[in-house]
Amino acid sequence: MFYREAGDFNTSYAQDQQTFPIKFDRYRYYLVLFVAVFVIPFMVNDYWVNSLFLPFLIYAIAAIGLNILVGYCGQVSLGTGGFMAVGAYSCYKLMTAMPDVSMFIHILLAGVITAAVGALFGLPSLRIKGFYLAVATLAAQFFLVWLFNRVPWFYNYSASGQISAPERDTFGILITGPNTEAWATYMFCLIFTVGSALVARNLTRGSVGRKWMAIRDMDIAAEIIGVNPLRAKLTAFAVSSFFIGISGALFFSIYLGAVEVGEAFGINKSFLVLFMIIIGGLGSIFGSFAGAAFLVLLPVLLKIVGVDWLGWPTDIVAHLQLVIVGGLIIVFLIAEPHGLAQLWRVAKEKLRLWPFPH
Amino acid sequence: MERDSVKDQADSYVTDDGRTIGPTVMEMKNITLRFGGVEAIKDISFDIREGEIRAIIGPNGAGKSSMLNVISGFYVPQEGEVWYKGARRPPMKPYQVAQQGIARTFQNIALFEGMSVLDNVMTGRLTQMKSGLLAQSLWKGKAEREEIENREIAEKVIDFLEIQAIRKTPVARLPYGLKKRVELARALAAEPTILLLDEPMAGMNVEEKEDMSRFILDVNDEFGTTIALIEHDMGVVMDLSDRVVVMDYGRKIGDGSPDEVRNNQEVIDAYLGMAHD
Amino acid sequence: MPEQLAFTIEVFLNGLMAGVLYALVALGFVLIYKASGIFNYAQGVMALFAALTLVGIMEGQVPFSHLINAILGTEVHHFGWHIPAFLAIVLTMVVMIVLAYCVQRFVFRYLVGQEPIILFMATIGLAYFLEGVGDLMWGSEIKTLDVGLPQGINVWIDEFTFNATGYGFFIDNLDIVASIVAAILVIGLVMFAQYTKQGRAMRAVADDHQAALSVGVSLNFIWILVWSLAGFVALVAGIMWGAKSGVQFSLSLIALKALPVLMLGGFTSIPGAIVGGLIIGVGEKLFEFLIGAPFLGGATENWFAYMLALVFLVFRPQGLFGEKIIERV
Amino acid sequence: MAKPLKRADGPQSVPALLHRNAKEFANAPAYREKEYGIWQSWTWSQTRDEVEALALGFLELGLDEGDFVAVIGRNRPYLYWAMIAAEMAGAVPVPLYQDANAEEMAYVMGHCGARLAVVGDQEQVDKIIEVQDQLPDFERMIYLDPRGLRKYDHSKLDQYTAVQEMGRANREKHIAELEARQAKLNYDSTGVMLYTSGTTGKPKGVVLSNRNIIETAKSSSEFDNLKRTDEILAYLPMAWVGDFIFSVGQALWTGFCTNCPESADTMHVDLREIGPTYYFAPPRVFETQLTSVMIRMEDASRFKKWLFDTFMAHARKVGPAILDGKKVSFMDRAKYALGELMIYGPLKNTLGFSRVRVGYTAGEAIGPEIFDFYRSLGINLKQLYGQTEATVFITAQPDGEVRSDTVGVTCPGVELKIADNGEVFYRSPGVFVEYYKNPESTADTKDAEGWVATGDAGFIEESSGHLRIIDRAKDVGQMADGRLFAPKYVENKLKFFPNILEAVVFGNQRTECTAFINIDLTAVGNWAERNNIGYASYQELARHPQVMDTIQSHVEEVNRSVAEDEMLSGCQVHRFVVLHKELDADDGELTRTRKVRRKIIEEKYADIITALYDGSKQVSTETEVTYEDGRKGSIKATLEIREAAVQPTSHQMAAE
Repeated sequence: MFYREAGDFNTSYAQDQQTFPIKFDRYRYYLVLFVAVFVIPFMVNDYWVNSLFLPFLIYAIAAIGLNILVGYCGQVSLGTGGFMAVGAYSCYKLMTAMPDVSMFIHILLAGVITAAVGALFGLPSLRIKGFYLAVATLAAQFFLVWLFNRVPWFYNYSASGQISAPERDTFGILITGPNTEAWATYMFCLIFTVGSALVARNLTRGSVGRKWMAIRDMDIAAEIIGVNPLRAKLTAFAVSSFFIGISGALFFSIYLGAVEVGEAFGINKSFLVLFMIIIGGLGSIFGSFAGAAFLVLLPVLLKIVGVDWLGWPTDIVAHLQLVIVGGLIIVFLIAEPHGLAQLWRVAKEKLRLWPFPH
Repeated sequence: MERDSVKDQADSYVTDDGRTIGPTVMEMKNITLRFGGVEAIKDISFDIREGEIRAIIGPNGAGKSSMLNVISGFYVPQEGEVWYKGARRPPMKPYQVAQQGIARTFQNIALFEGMSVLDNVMTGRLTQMKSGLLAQSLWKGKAEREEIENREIAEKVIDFLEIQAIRKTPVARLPYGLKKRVELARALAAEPTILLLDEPMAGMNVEEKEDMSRFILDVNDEFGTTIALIEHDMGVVMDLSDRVVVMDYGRKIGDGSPDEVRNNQEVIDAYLGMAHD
Repeated sequence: MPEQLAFTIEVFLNGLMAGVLYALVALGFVLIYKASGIFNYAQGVMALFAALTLVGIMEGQVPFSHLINAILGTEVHHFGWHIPAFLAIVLTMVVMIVLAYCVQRFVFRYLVGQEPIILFMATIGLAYFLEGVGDLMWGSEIKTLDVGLPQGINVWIDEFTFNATGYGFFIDNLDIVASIVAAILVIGLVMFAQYTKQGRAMRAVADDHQAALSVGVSLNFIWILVWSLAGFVALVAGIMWGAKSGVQFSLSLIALKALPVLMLGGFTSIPGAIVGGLIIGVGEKLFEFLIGAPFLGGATENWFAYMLALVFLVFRPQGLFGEKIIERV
Repeated sequence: MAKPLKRADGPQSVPALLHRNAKEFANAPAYREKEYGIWQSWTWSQTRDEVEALALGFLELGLDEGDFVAVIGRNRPYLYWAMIAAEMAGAVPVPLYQDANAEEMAYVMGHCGARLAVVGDQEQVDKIIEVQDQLPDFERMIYLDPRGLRKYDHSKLDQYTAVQEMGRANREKHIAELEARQAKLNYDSTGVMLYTSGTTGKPKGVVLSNRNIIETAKSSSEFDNLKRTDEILAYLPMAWVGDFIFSVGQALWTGFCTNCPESADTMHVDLREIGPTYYFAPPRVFETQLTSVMIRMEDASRFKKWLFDTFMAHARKVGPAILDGKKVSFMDRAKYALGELMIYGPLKNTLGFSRVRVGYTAGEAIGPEIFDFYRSLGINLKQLYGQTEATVFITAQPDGEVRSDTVGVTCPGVELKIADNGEVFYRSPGVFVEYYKNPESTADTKDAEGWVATGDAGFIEESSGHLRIIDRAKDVGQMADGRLFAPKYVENKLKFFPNILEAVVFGNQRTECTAFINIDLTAVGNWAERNNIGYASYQELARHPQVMDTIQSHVEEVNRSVAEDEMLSGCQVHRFVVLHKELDADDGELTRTRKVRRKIIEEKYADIITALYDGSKQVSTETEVTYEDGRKGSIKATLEIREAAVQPTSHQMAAE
């Protein structure tokens, strides 16, 4: 209904292939960016940033990463928590080893390291398919967590066995440690989130993305038309892990500040992110954001409603949350396997055809 | 007795309808393929010439598909050699065969259901697209240029097969006949040296068959693409192809021009002897 | 006889017994998978749920009491009766059957024909759901479960081995009972699958849905049946584990133990599940004892099974007893 | 004369205009075509180069001044260029209807003695090859789409791009000659020759000079202040004068951009993408579109339907007024604005009319409610009256004075006079030079002072000064009792009903009028589906009693409105039949522009007509039909004859 597409035509493939070919969508996207960059930072306080924005931005990155692997390449992984841990710990080691290097570098390097690890654990994917692979990735999950738990080198032999982020800054602005400004941490994460989204979009729209999707839709046919399955799958694992590593690094250094690996990066983390992309929509960048937003908001809302308004004990609300999340997963898998993203698409189609029904 | 036709001597010749058939581009030498105990293909040899339409026919279960799978590298024969462009082809993975310029379609459509028609056709270009991860993650520049160059080729194919109207439709929504055409488009987009068609007419009604035959001829005609197709429906093949290999129970029982084959006693028996659909 | 060897044997025995339990849980998976193609991640949570329910019934807890109190502001907790273990177990089994029915009726009936991976994710959702419900029903605090199984060191073995080897093996009665029960159960299930009408129907379905349908087997019934069986297995596993280390969330993690077993044994093979269970049980205990604890800082059980399975799968993707996969175009 | 036909300053020929554009707005888009999934575009300077290359190619092929070049195919930039190139080379472009059959083509090309033909694709090539040997002067063919032509004998066949290459290669050789020829071109040299699909007899070649083209383009562009930034979609037959003036004349004069759709069946999608600002369509296009809108809305959700109905009702109330800039209460404006957001905007958008600044319809009378529907949406749809001989423009409706029943005021530079028999005459710079090789018909239509008979009967409304067309003059006859008989007038009123596709009214020299009706298969068929009435064929549906009843009610309604008009009250329809087949151009019953060929129909269906007057209740008949593939067959049918109620009328003014 709000679309005015008449006269909105493409005279080059570059235009035709852009992310938002329809003007209206494009402008909406610019608007969102504008608000995110020029409005929110001046309004947020610690509460908002820590309970909503940071987790949203960071999980969004993780979701994008996992979505590349599961949604685009069709390789289900339950090792997300483990890979986030890799990101976190490599970030920690880097921070402590090279205090003067910018955090940007550290985070990116953490991503790269995770990518390597991810590719390593992706190797079996050539032989193992479907949920055999899913289960196999649990190996990564458990092994990595165990590793960071048991090998003191990773947590610099600290007594607690925890790792905690020392104060670091970029361009003179504190972004880790206890005394950070809300807007600073927000902006820092925002940059990475937007960057990740763009890169992910670029990869999925091009030949790499098509290789992944070909593998996902029909791996044998893909191989016969010339896709090297191992290469495709490994790139998927690497790229996916790269994003997950970044999110892990941010999760630790910016968001939590201090983590105990079993707590922060246990198997539940893997499931949480998996749920995000199922609810948000497999094979959709937008879906990754939607899913992350949804599962970040849900507990907050439940807490507000359950605890603050109804005054229920927190544990009950927590249990309720499990029920709801679990239920939602099932409902989505039954009713809308393509998640919120699909609902969004349908709504959009309806608006474009308005007032006609079809 | 198969190799007696004049055409095999001449290095390259011109057909009655004015197409030039070049020298041999691929040759199968004494191929034998077994699954466990069963011999799917028994010591079969034949060649495919540049620019010709070469048919492999035979009753269901004669081993046609297996033969095609050998050519496209999906099965590795226990015995025999595959010669391609004058050199013996070492055993290689299917994707390497594809990269050597051999594209194919499938008997029961193997499109990527999750993608649009355009994307499916573009997958045909994958063997040609070389830009690296980094270039692609930045998109602007090399990756985009490459994408556009290949899009242009894909669009030519789309235009050629008259599927412009469904360019951006998800293939899952297409009817059977169109899917077959899209699959052909995907194979064609690879600009293959040899195009393998696995029962291109299977499950089509009469008009669809006519369309498909027209497209196959046009492809061979416009691009001079070498085509090897397998089909169990004898009628269609005879009008299409320049030379025909006939298989039965994994053996080759005939090879030559449609007419030669038609009058080959063994072939007639094979076709009469079987319950033909 | 050198100490080291004795220890090793002891560890081996313990591993064997753990293995039997793994096999048991794994069996729960195999049953459902064979009959419905569903890979039931919720198996572990079902065990937890079963144990919780059992305790709840025995203690006469009011279901959802916390929630009710929270909403109505009441203070109900107990009916104030205690139910004998046996009866409670039967009641719990009833609950599990009801659960099986609900799962089939409200979830998987709508997912028939979906890809395995979707079903798998659905069961993950189911696991969360069940965990939440269980906690809401019975509360999430750790409970002790005592159905009167013998506990503590088995004196006889201790003395016997001491006399034999000069070192008394420490073997817990509970483990012995557990493995015996589990063994019986395993055999029982195999018998059931082989010789009863339903069992055969079950296998028929596993082999070929259409065929089974055509000879008049009710898929719906079969699926409810297998889910109930899985529930039963879960209950037993729940009892054993619960009696051993209390009823708490960690109980649901036995599912995670069973997964590698399956990968090893193959999802479709009952003997595979058993052998796999034993291999893993013994393997992880020995590894921990011989390598993990001394050199790697211990707690290797967490991942050993998976690594083993992973490495194994790379070389034999279809598992120990799974049939070879031939790819066609 | 109002405007002395003196040499105007400025460009004197179509090619000259092209050169001017290539200089003045070199990088503005000139032509676009949807191909390979995107809109391939050419700027004016690129266009100039392309055209020049082709013209040079023509010279290389030995095209002489005064030769004729046939241009056949769907609307494509290349073909428009071919026309301009032909004139550059001093030849005369002759666009032909692409759906014309081989014989029709043979006649036209034979008549003008075309030496070259530029054609779209294999289909056209085949048609011409079929009739080649009937064309002594014909030499070569130039084709655009090589598809399927590889094996053809290329001795008389060149590919378009090849010819351009030839031209570029031999630039030095010919450029001087080409420029010389262009220099010779002036206002009086021929710009184009268009064959009128005459409603009777063989088509006539209307010769239009550069003066005709440029002067009309100029004045009409000023009339609607067309701008360089305007966009049009060229989808109407290239052989039709309108398309030539819009896509070549006005386009070159104002320098706006001409867009060509990918193919006929993607026309609507392409229309929507381009969103033209200047749009022309014959009434039937608007009609079918409105029908489809209504049909699509039928299965919309309750709420949407309600929204649609309420706001459309409001639009009908105030929409046109707002468009004409009359004063409307604030509340109404507010509600209209809301409607614009909720319904009109989206609707215009989905139809592709969002950006239409000036929209024209002509050729036929348009149904009032159809007309008002579009205007109420805020689309500035207007009517114009014109013909090939006038290079389109005779009268047109200025913004602000638009009505469905008039055709507007005279265009700048046009004079009108009405003869006693009511026939409309005009004189203007647009008046054609002559009918090619046909002096006598030229003489019939154009007199010494340059007055041209339109062949239409009409009168100028005192109140508004607008021209109102009643009918074709030759069809305006007298009834037995001397009353005026204007079939077209009645037929149009009938056709305004969505259910009626075509109508033919008889009554000349008779006591009362009768009619043939063609039902509209889409509209009626849809109605049938919703009332689940099964039908196998047009014929079966047409026979259905309920359909007959509906049609009868329509006829009677028309009678009522006809009765209101003193002059024409005699034309009420007393009896009618619903024909058993659709009137069809392939059977020669309609012209290619779908005008009714009265004479032919009268002969063909003589039996039915007699039945209509001898009072019989039904009539059985057999008719020959031509199928799309050219095969002939015949339809037998028994038609029911219906009596329609008529209004009593006074006979007194009959005599005059």
